[in-house]
Amino acid sequence: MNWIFLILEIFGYIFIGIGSFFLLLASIGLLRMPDVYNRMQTATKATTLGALSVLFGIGLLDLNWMPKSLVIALFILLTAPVGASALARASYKAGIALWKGSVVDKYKEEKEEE
Amino acid sequence: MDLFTLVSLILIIAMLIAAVVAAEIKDLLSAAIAMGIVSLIVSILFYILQAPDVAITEASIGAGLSLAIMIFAIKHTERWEK
Amino acid sequence: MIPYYYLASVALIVIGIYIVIAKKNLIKIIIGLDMMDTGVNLLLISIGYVKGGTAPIENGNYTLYVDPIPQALVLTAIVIGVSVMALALSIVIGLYKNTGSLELDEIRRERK
Amino acid sequence: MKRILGGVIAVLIFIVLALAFVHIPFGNIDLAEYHYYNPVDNEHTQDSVPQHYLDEGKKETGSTNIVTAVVVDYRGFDTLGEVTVLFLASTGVGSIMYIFEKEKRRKVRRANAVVETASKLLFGFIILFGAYIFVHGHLTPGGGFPGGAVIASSFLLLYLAYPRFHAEHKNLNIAESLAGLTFVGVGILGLFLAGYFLYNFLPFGLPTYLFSAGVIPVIYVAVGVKVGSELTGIVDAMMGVRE
Repeated sequence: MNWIFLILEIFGYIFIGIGSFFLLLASIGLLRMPDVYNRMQTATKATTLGALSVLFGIGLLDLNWMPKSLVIALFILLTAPVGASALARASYKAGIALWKGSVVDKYKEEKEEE
Repeated sequence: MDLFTLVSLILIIAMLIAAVVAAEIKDLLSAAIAMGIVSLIVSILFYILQAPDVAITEASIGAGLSLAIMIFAIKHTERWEK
Repeated sequence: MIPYYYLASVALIVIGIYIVIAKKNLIKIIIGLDMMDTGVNLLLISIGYVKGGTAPIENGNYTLYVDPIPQALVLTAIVIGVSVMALALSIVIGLYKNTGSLELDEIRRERK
Repeated sequence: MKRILGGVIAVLIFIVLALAFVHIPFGNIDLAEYHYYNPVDNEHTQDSVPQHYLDEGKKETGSTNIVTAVVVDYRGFDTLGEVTVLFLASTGVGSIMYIFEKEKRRKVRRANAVVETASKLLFGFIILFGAYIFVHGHLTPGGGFPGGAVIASSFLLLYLAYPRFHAEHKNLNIAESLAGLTFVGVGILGLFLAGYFLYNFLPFGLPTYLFSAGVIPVIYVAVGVKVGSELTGIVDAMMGVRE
């Protein structure tokens, strides 16, 4: 039954490669994006996917690590969006303006409706 | 130059840049955050130097609690250095 | 070979000393003291490092370990450092509430 | 003027310290090569202190993690002193901040609903992680000091998410006093049972199991609770929110 582990290892490396690619995209986006909110969006969305993929790949490489890496993935899934939303809200309240090309400002609309 | 030296040198250069920023910037909030970055990089260096106990302690205290305490203190006083 | 870890931690200590000497803002001075603390911790840990050694947790496979004594020293020193820093910051907040300033010159002028 | 003076002094100190430390070899130390001078017998013994801890630590204390063995067992008295310093600093912060708390009330602004829900969900897990760190202090990296810091950071999360949240000082005091009493009580029990303060009088058990290493887990749990409650008290005092 050695070939099952070989296939698992290959899939694990494929997942790690996908994850590293998304992390690379996230860091390029961090440099390219024009304002805080766009940067935060790349830094959270792409990083969450990349980190989850890398963790799943590591779990496939050695099946003993699978529960641990799944738990770590669950906590990244729980904490990263919350932190990003808190940061975005704080920077909006601190008065950082949107980029001039932005067209949607849901937060402001909601404020005006109240 | 092996991997140990390379990673250590990159981290040390980033740490010293953050330390100089914390020394020279006029905004005390930015200085406190730069100090947190120094603590975080030092905790990674502790991990590289095979001290995981100290690395956990430094990451949770130096980069978490001490930064929060300093930000509370800045909130009670004023933000800009004259 | 240059021991760059020692030089980096000495540089941290020296930047802390420079802040304490040259700056007049009290919170900046406390940041400098914290930086000196961090530098001394890094110096102690890097002196205890042994090339090729692992962390001093015995799991049967390794025989070469790093020095455990500096790690035990630094482990407690970090916690003491943050609590002493909080004490110093609370004293600074007290000074600010009484004199209305964080700069050493103005506080000294206030006393006269 | 002061900046130039400070810069010159800093460069001079850097040169002196660098010249002093450049002669210490980095990473090439053989721990068995240190010769320990024994003043009682007036001779140099072959066994150095760190090598002795590494060789005999598992046998003498039962702890797998040698750093924990040094912190709690070989230098347990030192740890008691450190915890006392921490207690004094926490008391000082509380008593200084108490003077100003009546004057200025912080403007309370509600946090985001996302943050509130997530912090309610994560608070228990973070407490559990801190407890895991200090219960397994003798087996894995970690111990009482980082575990207490993680617990205090979980309370910091609650403080940030709920501005009206306020930890009861009475409960914090009770937890801290009980932890301190446990530490000192275990030490005095060792004094009665074996003749040494902080003697490791419980059976060691099998190494790498949770219930091993005698009194080390008991003391580390006490240290963890004490550090956690004290750092929570410091955060509470520095936050300065009263209703």
